[in-house]
Amino acid sequence: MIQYSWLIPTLPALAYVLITIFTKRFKNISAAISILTMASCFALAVGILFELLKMDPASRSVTFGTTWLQIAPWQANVGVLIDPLSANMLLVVTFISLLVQIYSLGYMHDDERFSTYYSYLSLFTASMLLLVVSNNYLQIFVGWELVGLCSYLLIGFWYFKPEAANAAKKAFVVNRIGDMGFLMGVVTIGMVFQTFDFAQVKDLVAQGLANHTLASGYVAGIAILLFCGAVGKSAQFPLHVWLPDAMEGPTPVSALIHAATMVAAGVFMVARTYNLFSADPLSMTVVAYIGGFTAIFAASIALAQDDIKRILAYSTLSQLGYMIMSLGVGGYTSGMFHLTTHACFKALLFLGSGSVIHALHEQDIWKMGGLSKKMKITTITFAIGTLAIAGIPPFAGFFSKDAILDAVKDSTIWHHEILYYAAVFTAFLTAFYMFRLFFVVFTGEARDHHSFDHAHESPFTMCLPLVLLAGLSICVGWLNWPGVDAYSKFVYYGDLHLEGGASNFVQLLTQSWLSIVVAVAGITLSAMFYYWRIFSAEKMAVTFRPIYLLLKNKYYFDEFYGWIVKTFLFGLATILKWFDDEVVDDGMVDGSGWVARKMGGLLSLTQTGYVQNYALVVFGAVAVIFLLVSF
Amino acid sequence: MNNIPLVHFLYLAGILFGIGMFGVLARKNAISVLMGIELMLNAVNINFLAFARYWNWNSLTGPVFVVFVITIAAAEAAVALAIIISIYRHLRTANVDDAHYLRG
Amino acid sequence: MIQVQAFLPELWLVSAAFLVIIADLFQKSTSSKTVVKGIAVLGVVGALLSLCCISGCGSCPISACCSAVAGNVPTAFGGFLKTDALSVFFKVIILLATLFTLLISFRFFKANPTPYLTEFIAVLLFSAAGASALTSAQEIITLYVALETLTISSYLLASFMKKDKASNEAGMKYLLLGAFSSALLLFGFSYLYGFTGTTVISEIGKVLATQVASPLLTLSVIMIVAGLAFKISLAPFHMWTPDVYEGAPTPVTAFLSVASKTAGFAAFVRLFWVGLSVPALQPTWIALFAVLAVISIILGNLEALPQRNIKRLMAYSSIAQAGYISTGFLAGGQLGLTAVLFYMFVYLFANMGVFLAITIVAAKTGSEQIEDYAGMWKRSPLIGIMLLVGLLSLAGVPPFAGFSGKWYLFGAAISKGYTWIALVGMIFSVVSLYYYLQVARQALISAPKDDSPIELSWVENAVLVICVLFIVTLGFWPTPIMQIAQTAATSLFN
Amino acid sequence: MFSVLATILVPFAVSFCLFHSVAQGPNLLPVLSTFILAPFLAALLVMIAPEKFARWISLGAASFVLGLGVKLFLCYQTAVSGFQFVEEIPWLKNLGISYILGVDGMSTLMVLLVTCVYFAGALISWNISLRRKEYFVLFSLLVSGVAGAYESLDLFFFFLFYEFAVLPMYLLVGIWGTGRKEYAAMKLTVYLLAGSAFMLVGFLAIYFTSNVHTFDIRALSDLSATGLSVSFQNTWFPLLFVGFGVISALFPFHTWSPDGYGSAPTAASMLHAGVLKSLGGYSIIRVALPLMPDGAKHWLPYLAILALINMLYAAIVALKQTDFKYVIAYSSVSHCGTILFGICTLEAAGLNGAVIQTFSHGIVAAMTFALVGTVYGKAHTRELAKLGGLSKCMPVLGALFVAAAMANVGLPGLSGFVGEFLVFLGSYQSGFRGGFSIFQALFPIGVLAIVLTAIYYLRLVQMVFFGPVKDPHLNEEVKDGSFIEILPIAFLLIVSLLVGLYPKPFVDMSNLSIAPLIDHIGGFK
Repeated sequence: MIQYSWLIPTLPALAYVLITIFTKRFKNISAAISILTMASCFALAVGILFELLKMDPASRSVTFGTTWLQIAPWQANVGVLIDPLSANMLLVVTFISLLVQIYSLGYMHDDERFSTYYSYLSLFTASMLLLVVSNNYLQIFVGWELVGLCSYLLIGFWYFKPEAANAAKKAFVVNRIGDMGFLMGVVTIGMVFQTFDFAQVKDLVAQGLANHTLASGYVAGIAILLFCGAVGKSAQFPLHVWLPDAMEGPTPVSALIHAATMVAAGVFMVARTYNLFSADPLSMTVVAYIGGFTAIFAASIALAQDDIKRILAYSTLSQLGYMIMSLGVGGYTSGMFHLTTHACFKALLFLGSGSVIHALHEQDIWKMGGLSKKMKITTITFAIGTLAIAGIPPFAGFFSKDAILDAVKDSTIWHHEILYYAAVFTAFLTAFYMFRLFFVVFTGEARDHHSFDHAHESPFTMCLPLVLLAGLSICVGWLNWPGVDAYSKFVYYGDLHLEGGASNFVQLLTQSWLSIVVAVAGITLSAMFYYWRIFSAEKMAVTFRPIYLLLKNKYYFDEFYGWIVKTFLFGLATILKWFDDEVVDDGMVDGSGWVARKMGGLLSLTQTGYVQNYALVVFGAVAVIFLLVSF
Repeated sequence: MNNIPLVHFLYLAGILFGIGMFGVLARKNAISVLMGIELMLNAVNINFLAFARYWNWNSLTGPVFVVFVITIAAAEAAVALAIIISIYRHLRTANVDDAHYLRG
Repeated sequence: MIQVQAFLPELWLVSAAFLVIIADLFQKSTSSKTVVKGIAVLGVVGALLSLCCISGCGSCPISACCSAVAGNVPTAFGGFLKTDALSVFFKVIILLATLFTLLISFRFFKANPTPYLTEFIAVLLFSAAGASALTSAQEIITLYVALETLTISSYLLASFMKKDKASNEAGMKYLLLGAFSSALLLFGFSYLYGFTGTTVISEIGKVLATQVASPLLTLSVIMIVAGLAFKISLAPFHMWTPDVYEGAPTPVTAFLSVASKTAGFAAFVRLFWVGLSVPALQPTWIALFAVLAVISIILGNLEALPQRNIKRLMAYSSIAQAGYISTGFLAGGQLGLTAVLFYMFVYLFANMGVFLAITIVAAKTGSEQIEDYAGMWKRSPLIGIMLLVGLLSLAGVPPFAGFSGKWYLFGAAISKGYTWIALVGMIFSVVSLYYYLQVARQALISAPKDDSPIELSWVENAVLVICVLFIVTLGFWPTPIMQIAQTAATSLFN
Repeated sequence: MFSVLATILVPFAVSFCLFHSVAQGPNLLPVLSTFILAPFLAALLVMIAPEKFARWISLGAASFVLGLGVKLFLCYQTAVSGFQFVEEIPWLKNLGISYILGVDGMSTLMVLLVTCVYFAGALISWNISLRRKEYFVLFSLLVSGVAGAYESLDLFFFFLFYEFAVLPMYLLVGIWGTGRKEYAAMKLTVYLLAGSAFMLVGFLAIYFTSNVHTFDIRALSDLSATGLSVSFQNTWFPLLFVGFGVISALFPFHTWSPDGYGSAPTAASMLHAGVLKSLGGYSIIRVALPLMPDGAKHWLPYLAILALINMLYAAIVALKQTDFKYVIAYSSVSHCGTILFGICTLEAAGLNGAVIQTFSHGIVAAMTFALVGTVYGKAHTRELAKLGGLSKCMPVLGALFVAAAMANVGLPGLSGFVGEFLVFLGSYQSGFRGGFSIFQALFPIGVLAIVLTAIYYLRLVQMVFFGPVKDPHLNEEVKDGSFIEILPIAFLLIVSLLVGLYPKPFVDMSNLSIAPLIDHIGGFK
């Protein structure tokens, strides 16, 4: 099965080509092609998983490839690396894409560019899988850029909406800034190790560090350069600004790309190149703190947002922050585990919100309410998702998040306690704002009766994914049921060790009382605000107005960046354009021509027309020459 | 007169040439300019004869040259007068400075 | 003894001239004078053919038949006239130029009728004879006489349009300055004679070889340079050129720009590379030429920029061209002279073609202003192409012959270490491109003011096509002419 | 439409087979001369044929040449490498000039590039109506000139062809251009010839200074034989570099490029940006480096700064342009900066990058200009302020333009990325070698370009194709690209994709000439 793994990226790519060239006009065929390929990819992924499981845990890594370009001493390959990590990602990506594509059947049904939409989805999946199965730094970068393109195309899918167009541009450019670092990192690797291959680099680093030919600080430098890429792609602070705007794209896209898969690519990349990061505490610290800060920072913003999708976007940010932090503190397994669970419940949440939007054509939560009466399935599934993300046992989120907290607690990096409390507080915030969302949207009375009356449960194609994902959001966590620890035994870095190390569920609960407490606290608090209405959010907003505004305006980051770009970049551009037009062009170029013509004009004044002047010139010339020559 | 040294002739020629040149450069009347040129040519003739005498009279190179110069000068003068007359027809003057329509 | 081949072409020309005059007596002054024209053309062609009978001219373009008569170079008048390969090459250029001039003048005088066409042709032939004699003169007196034959007749030609004030003025300026500078030349000659006691150029070389430089000798050399530079209009002895070129009738301008320039260079080559290439003088006059060349290149090109009248423009361009050619001349040696010869040959076709076009256009529109060339691509594509090709060849743009010409000229200069001259030359030929393209632009890009077509006679068509083909072909494939020019150049040194 | 396809396919097949027979046996038909002669003959044919055949003839010629080009690429024996299909005819013995054509890996790529762009250009200018005959004559002449320049191994002919291409360009811009066309044409021509003034003098200086009296590049490349002194190289290398650089729009000699492209007709700007411009970088690698390695080592680090300025400066200036075409023009300047930068690294990776980037830039720039031209032809304006939301009415062109933009931005999978990546690799390499730490400083700055490029291209896409339709009557009157209009663009896109997806054959091809060169020069050490 593994030897066919190269098909996984290839099939969707083919689907893309087919749809673009041939079946643009037949929407159903296009959708069919794309979904079928996706299904087969999923099947392959499952097959690969089982094949891996059959292998002996020590040697669960298969790689093969072919040369892509070659200039001595370099040889850039395109190849496949199948190991637990990539198998895990393959499953997540293929499965979520499959569901999202099914979901889109309903969601995008009336869109005139239906086929185009599916072609883009296929292209995205292809690039994402290319990234996932990559066995070298160059290929991962290639996939990296391509998913960036797809995200650009899909965010700007409704290009005629100026916001969409802007958001797309923003997403691409911001990512590009991160990628600049990534590219430099890749080039540096190529330079130092003369190869791009993961395995070889890994060995070389190990050797280099062992016999001190390679300073760990240097490796840290490379790692941080690579991390820039992750910061961009996973929308970590300070490059987080693009993700909320990316919500301009169709909701299934947000679910797939901007919640479950692409944004997780950063996390995956860090995990993939973990040996570089773990070489030096410096890089680990940077990663951990960036992640931790993003987690709490984004969560705090989410408190004050009104757009259903933006709230979810910020929660995505914060969850990604969790994963990054977890990797930073050495919680490799927990990070990846959270990635997996998060993929399920965040996709679920997004799709749920999509179904809501589909019903109401409305995104402002303050215009919703009481939907539970009309949309049973959506409500229940959404509730499950919310519980999962809030970290209530036994839902999926609980296990992964708790593992992360353990990892942070046990970690040895610089002042890990800060991170720990930040993480815990984030957990509290998460619970709070997620339930705020839930209560406001699904419970209580309808606020906008017009749209409420038209509201209806979504079609089967949309509900099916919801249900499936809801099921997963409950069960996926059980992979790491204490004592079983299936996931931890499958995906780990270095030698196997089990975080927390609880032997049974009760022990786990007792161990992680704190996270449960904060989660419950968060839920109750938001219930007091938005369900029982004991406290009034409005009053709070008024009393703490400055803070409220700060949060509502996302700490004014967009404005700040906008100002920088406008002032510096475009300022410089203005100056240089002036320089180019006036100085170089008119001054230097046309100037010289002008001078020549003027000189010609002046010189031709010597042609006075008086014959004797001419004679005089002749005489003078002879005289002067004679004098010059003889003296 | 065999004892007049060569240089005297050369001085004379030089002075004559200078005078002629002055005429060419300074006189405004086309005819006088022409005469200036004739003077210059005559200076040349003196030179030639002087040098001829200095080398040896037997080779007729110098005198022959002079003869040619004189002849050509005559031809030149003829053409010149013709042109000057025709100019005069147009401008009603033989002043060289009045013919300066071609310039720039 | 006298070998008549030595001056066969001149003989043809002169007799043609007389025949023309005689023939004219039997023609009505009103008639189109076909006979006269015929005789003139025959005379020149005959002169050209007669070159084939000159032995040892490995360089004659029609060299196929030369190879028959190998051996000694024909000489006459005790070696005063010697027609070696070099002079044959020059003669070919001059005679072709004369042929073109005749053609141009036919068109010209059709547009501006004159009762004196015969006289014009006769005088033209005389001056051509002078020019061609000049190329084979081995001795100063001969050289001088030939030169004056050329010059005095061209005075007449320049002022030929009696009714035209400009023509008269041109004539007078040309005459006064010409006479003045020939006086300088003679003064130089006289001292040269004084120092050497001989007038045979080769002898002069021998005698001077042993002498050291003295101020008077230098002065005489400078005066000779001045006198001859006037003919090839090398700055700063170029002042007459624009006025005369503008004022003189177009055929005459064409003749001056090619034939008398060529003659001037011929005189230079003989006099300086045979007579004065002696250690005492050579450094001086080579440096002198370097300076003059650069000045002419700069002045000519810059002053051409603001011009509106195309003949005046061509005048300045020809000054610059003289500068380019001089770089080859001062580099000297086989390479340099080859370059000079080749370039002169190319220059002939480019310039003559352009002047023919100018005449034709002027005959139709009565204007010599550049802006009146608008829309030639519509009125007569051939003329448009001719202007483009000819002018760009003068600018030295590939694939036209002017380019390969410049390549050799500057190559020669660089080979002697005058890289800076080459650099200046190249930079200013870019400047020249600006004004050449102005004309080309009007002719090929701008919309016509009135698009009445300009019709050409079959001869003119043929000639223009030939010019274009020649220029293009020589650009790609200069080899044959180069080899001929090379043999010609070598013939100077043995 | 089918007649068009026939006109394309038949000559293509013919040349393909023709060459096939040649490539097998000994070199009977002078393949390389055919690249020069075919367009030339096409030009003559157009001249004499009635006007309505003009475009058919040149399209036929173009596809014929394209067939040859592809076949050449396939038939070049990579095992043997070195110069192949060499034709040598002595021209002027006394001046060491002979007509030598020959291709090595690099020039094979370039010839392929020429043929591709020629083909696309012939299609793009399908609907030219003004003075059609002259147009196609000049168009074909231009191509034969460029082809000659890429093939000739003799400095004389190199120069001859090089400038031979400039002249038709002058007329093409002057006659069929838009806006200040005559000014632009004059500027462009004078500029390029000014640049070549240095080249000519330089060539002659090399000829007369070296001990091998020939203009044959192969002979001149052997430094031990030519014995060009270091001081000579140090004087002449920068002059030659600048001379070549001018045609690659080296800062500060780049301003002909925006004006020139701004007013050139579409096909002309395609050929110029795609093929003629690439000549600069190519000739540096072909002539300047091998002939004067020491001069190169001495000067390149400083010239690298100029190249870098090209990359960034042009990119930043592009941000503020208000004319659709000017943005593209500046981006092309910026990409040429990348090429020159790659050359300056004097590393295998960098030089290969430069070559690939040259190829890619040729294809991509041609594609982009084709798009701009087509869009302009429909919208009748190039002012960004007036355009907007064009994807509504021309989705296909819109999609293609996004693709083109991505290729320019250097997105992996399209040709742009390969070149840029290699260039960065090379630049960092030569910094890393410690030979010239100046590169260590330049490398990160250079990488900035990829962000800037992204910014201005996406800005362009957004302003022109996305967002609401600014000019209401644009969408009724404007139709999407027709088959004839799409075909060339799609063709170029496919080529770019080929290079981007599987660059190995192309890189190997260029490396065939780069690797020996590097051994010959020996990089900064």
